[in-house]
Order: sequence, then structure tokens, then C-alpha cells
Amino acid sequence: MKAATFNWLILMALTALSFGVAEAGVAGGAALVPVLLATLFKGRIVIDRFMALQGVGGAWRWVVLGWLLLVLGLIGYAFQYA
Amino acid sequence: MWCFILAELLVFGVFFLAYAFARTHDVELFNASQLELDRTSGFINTMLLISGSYFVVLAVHRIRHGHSRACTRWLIAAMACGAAFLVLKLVEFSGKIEAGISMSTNTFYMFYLGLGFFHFMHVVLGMVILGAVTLKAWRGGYHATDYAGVETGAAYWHMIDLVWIVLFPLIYLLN
Amino acid sequence: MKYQSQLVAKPYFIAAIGLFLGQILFGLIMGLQYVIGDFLFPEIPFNVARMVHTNLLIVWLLFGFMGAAYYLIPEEAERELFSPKLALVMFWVFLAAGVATILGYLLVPYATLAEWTGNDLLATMGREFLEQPLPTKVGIVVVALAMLFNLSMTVLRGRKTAINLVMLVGLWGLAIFFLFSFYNPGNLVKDKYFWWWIVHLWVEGVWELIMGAMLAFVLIKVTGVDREVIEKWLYVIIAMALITGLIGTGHHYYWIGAPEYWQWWGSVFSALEPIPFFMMTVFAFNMVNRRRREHPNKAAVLWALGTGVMAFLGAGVWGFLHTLAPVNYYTHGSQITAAHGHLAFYGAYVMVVITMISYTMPLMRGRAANSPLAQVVEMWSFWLMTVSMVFITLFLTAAGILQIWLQRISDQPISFMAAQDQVALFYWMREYTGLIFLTGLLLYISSFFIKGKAATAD
Amino acid sequence: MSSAFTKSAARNIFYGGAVFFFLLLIALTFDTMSQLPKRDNRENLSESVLRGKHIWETRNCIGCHTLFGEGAYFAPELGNVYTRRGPDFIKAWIKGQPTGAPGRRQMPNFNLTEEQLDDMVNFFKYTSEINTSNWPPNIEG
Repeated sequence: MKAATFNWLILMALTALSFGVAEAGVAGGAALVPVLLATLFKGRIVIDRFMALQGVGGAWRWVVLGWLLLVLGLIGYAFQYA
Repeated sequence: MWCFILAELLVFGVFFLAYAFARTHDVELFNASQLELDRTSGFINTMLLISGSYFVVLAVHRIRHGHSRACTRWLIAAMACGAAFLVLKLVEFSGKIEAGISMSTNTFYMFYLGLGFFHFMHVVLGMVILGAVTLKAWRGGYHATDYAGVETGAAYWHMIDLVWIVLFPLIYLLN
Repeated sequence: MKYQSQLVAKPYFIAAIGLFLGQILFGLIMGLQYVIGDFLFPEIPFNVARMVHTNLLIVWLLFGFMGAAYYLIPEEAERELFSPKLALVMFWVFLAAGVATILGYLLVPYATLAEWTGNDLLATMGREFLEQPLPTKVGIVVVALAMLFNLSMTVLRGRKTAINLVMLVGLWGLAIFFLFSFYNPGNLVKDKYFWWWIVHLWVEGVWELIMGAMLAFVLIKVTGVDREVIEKWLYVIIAMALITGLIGTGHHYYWIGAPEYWQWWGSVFSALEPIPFFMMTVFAFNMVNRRRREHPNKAAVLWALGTGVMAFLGAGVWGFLHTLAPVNYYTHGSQITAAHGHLAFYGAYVMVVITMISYTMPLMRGRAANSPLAQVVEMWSFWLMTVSMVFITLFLTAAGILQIWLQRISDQPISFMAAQDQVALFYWMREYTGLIFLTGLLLYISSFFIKGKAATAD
Repeated sequence: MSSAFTKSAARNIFYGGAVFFFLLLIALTFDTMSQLPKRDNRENLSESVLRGKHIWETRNCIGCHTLFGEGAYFAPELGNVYTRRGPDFIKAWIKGQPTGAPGRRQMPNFNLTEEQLDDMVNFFKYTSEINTSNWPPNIEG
């Protein structure tokens, strides 16, 4: 209960941070890493805490986390070497 | 449900990567078009979906303790967030349409409108699912020992949130 | 066989096999015309042979679907068919319409046929696969509606299972999307756009429901695996088929004048189209491995496994090969398409109909399974037809790659006809392989006439 | 998450997914129809072109040729034949069939009148002006 509220606040803060980075006009590689990391962290919270996949046995958690890592990794690659 | 969620994640994932790699062919166009977006609206929408997800977590938490009423209330709160998201999104889209922009305008807008609309329809579907769950919860259809339906609906709603969490920085922020 | 009325499936299946033979003979004629251009000209020009070849395919598959529906729906609904008489009457109507249409193609110039059959009132003819004269099209609608009425009444009054509901939804979809064949706007882009609502939404949409239902039905029977398990698989597979296949229609909209965003939508969704076919393969093998009984009809099990694998190869892999827009830009309208079409139709639809026939025919003839010798012959025909179809596909793929290279990619592109001359070797190899396919088919037909003591489970 | 995947869940995914994606297809179709006027050369759909399309259909040309890559693969692509060969060649070619060259592929003679030949040419001109996203890759089709 309390943990959920805490996670929610972190998600909001990370969103605000990403938004702030863009609003501040930080662009290109300087924005890429923090924004992608924030997204990764947010995704992990949703997957592990909200979807409650952490602690669930089997492949589900790793498949979903793997999806997130793969997509973000390739996005980072595509943006870095555009 | 989970294999369906995975299939959905796969579709979105392919679309995201298609965007990222299509962008490498025309970075200028993507950056220029991206600046025309309403970033604040996207930001508020992210907050709305995250909050909706949080409320759904609380709803699951409540039903686990057998509190049907409280569960129903949190589900309604989540749907309210979803509805607000849809309204904001419609305002955003209608602004673009009035400006004469369509999926055929350029590749960036094809992705912005196409992916946005695809996600939009998912939010609608998610609300239909949450609505069905809410109705059943309100009628006392779930119990502390039997709440699989709430969890399934919640999982789908979180998936929509998760997808948006990637979509928002990708299309609105990164340039 | 539990219900007397299931027997109406028998004439449907016999007609299907007969027309299948006709289809293959015309295929061989066309194959020869590819290399001996004036073969049978002017008696049977290529366009007539092709029309007969493709129309016979569609009609015999429809016969197969209908027969399958008349067999499995009463059994699933646990009651007799609403009206066996109506089903039989419709069989004769459909057969007469089909035969008359084919004779019309062969005996009368197409333009004259169009004039005689009222094409000037409502022009619907002369579009690929929809060449049928207006009365035939109307006939198809009437037959389909009568069948749907008959089957729906049966299901409504009987047990509703996943299998008979999916079968019904598939058949209803088939009938509804066929109505687009009456819409033929002068605007070529619109014409083509909605033409695909029949062709694509049939073969990569509702037909997959029919196929899934037939396969699930046979698998329940021959493996004895719990119905709950099989029906769950069925739902997941067809859900994936529609989720990917509906927007997958977009892979036909790349170069016909539709907006360019279809290149993205079509590529993304049709890249996922192999998934349901892969699941179908896994499904078939999984169920057979978990079987709780040894069914005496080994041939039917072989066909069921075969359709899983070949549908994945033909529709899934060969479809994926040329479905992405940047690839399709070069492969579109080449022999690659022909290669994919052959293996996909054989693997997905021909084989599933034969699976159904193979399982039901012995039952309708009063035995659980054919004699061991008949089954051995049938399995030989399976391997002959399947392997030769794989080689036909490989030769056409080779022809296609060479054709694309010569005509579309190389620095000095050569004309279509010049490129055709260059790939003639592959056409010859395809034609020889086609003869092996015919041998397999004849062997298959002969297996019905082999007598002997019915096989038992060992 | 512990929830078992039941048959009714699978059924709901099937019906829900089918409706969802069919609606999406309709939405995209709606958008396509609104974009077509910019691409489909409808302003040149004259009576003659329509007659040409009718001749195209009633002679079953699609049984040998392709049009925008769709049809049979026995004879050349005709969506761009107007640009490849020009009007006079097309008319002369249709009139000159069949060539009768031994062993070569043959096209029937359809005994078209001069006006019908003009309709065919106009139809091919119309098709060549449709925006097909730069397909075929080169003039050979």
C-alpha cells in the first residue's frame, strides 16, 4: 500500500524529470541517456511492482523485462547512430 | 491473457523500432515535426496513465482484503484517469486535423497519428475491460479468495501504461 | 459417426476430390504453356486455363469446407442436421453451377459469356479469382446462405462448442466478405482495395477460423486430448490469426495507389502473421504427443501434422519472405508470389481439407479406419504430393529470384518476356515436379478403392 | 498474476481482438478513402476509360497479365504499359495478335474496334498516372 504510493511518486518524479530535460532544451546525446534510463526505471517499476511480476516464477517476468530492455536498447542505438 | 499482452507488446515494440529506425533516414524532418507537438499535453497524459495504473494497484490491493466497495471506487478513479487521457488526446488530435495534418503528411506524422491512434484504441479497450471488472466488483462478484478477474484487467491496464511510458519519451521528448 | 445426417458430407467430399483432380490437370496445362507458349492455343488460351485452375481450387475447397461443416457441426451440436434434404439439394445446385461455369469458361469466349450472363447489368466479372458470371456469384450466395441457415439452426438447437461456433463464425465471415465481389467501382484503386476484402480477408482471415476448427475437431478425435485444452488452443490461434491478419491486409496496399502509410502498417502486422501458423504447428505436434489413445487412422494423423507444418512453411515462412514493403517493392507480382501462393494454399487449405476427408471418409463408409494397405498408399500419396509441392515452390522461388534480378535489379534490366526465356529451365523442372504431384494425387484417389480388413489400434 | 488462463479468457481475447482490429481496419480504410483523391487520378476517369476498364475485364486480361503487380505472371505488367510502349504500339500490338510464332506464348485476337482500342489506350493512360508509390522499380515492370 505504502510501497505502491511510493512507487507512484517515483514514477511521477521521473516523468517530470524527463519532461524537464526536454523543456530545458537539452537535446541529442545529452538528453538521450537520462531520458532512456528514466524510462527503463519507470518500466521496471510498472512491470515488477504494478504488474507484480517480481517474485513470480517462470519466464514471464524476464520476457517482459527483456522486451523493455531490447526496445529501449535498440531505440538508444538508433538515436545514437542516426 | 498474458500471451495476448505479450503479443500486444510485440506489436508496439516493432512499431517503436520502426519509428526509431525510420527516423535515422530523416532526422531533420522528425526533429522539426516533433517540435510542433504539444509536449505538455503528452506530459499530463503520462501523469494520468501512471496515476490510473496506481489506482488499479490500489483496487487490486483492496479486493485482496475483500473490500469490494473500495475496489470499485479505485477502479472508477482509474477509469476517470483513462477518460481524461482520451479527452486530452482527442484535443491534441483535433488540433492536428484542423491544421490539415494527416497520416499521409509525412513519416513522422504517420507514426505520431498512427501509433497514437492505435494506443488510443487500446485505452478505450482497456476502459471497456475495467468497466466490466468494475461492474462485477460493484455487484460483489469478487472475493478475497477469488479476484483473478481484477488481476487480469489490471495486467492489461498496466500494459497500456507500460507502452505509453515508452511511447511518450520516444515520440515527444527524444530528438 | 454418430448421426445419420452427417452422411451428407460424403457427396461434398467426393465432388471436392474430383474437382481437385481437374484443378491439377489444368495446372499442368498451364505449366506447359509457360515453356511451350502455343500449347493448346487457341483451344485453351492460358487465361482460360488459369481461370479454370484457380476457380476449381476455390470451388473444391468450398466443397471441402461445406462437407466438413455438415460433418462436424451435427457431431459437435449433438443432434441431427436441421435439414439434410436442403444440404443435398444445395450440393446439386452448387455442383451444377460449378460445372456449368467451368464449361462456360472452356466453350464460350469470355466476352460472350459475360454478355449472355448479364454482366452488362452488373459488371462483376474479369477480376482475378472473381471471374465467375453473375448467376454463378448469385448461386454461391444462395448456396452459402442456405447452408448457413441449415447449420445455424442446428447449432442453435444443439450443444454450442468452441469448435462449432468458430466454424460458424468462419463460414458466416466467408459469406459476408464474398458480398464485396458485387462491388466493382470504375475507380481502379477502390476496385483493388476492396477486392482484397474478399481475397485477403478470406485466406488470411475467416478461412483460418474454418481451418482451425477443422484441425481442432480432428485432433480431439484422433488424440483423445481433453476438449478444454484443444479449444483453448483453438481460440488463441485464431485470435492471433485475426489480430495479425486483419491489419495485415495492408501488405496488399503498398503499390496499388493507397496511401503510403500502409507500407508501415502492412509490414509490421504481416511480419507477425507467421505467429499463428507457428502456433498451429506446435499445437498439432503437442496434441499428438499428448495423445491418450492410438487412433487406428494413422493417415489422418499424418495429414493433421502435415498441415500444421506446411501451413507454417507456405503461409508463414514464404509469406514473410516477401511481405516487408522494401522487399515487396522488388518481389511484387513476380514468380515469388506464385511460389508462396502454391505452398500456402496446399499447406493450409488443401491439406486441412484432406485431413478432414481422411478422418471422416472411413467413418462414413462404416469403419474406424481404412485397411493398413489403403493407409500405406494414402501415406505414400501424402509424401509424393507434399514433397513435390515443396519442390514446385523451390523452383518457382528460384525462377522468381532470377526474374527479379534480370528484370528489376540489374544494371541493364531486360524485358519481361526476355526474362521469362532465361528462367525457362526452372519452369521445366516445375512441370516435371507437377507430374509427380499428379501421381501422388492419383495414388490418393486409388487409396479409396483398396479393400481389406479395417485397421485397428495396436 | 497467479490467475489461470481459462478457455473463456481465450474466447474473450478472440472476440475482443477480432472486433478491435476490424474496427481499426475500418478506421484506416476511412482515412484511406479520404486520401485517395490525391493519388488515384480520379479526375481522368472519363467515359472512355470506364469503357476501357470494362473491355479489360470482359476479355479477362488479368488471366495472363498483371496490373499493378496483381494478376497472372504469364505476360507483361500493364499498369505502366502506356509509358513503356506508347499508344500506337499498344493498338498495333493488340491488333496483331496472335503472332503465331511457333513455341512462343500467344495472345488471342479480341477483334476490337478502333474505338475500343482507343478506350483501352485511355484506360492504360489512366492507370499509368495513378500514384503507385514509385512502383514498378523500373520501366520493364
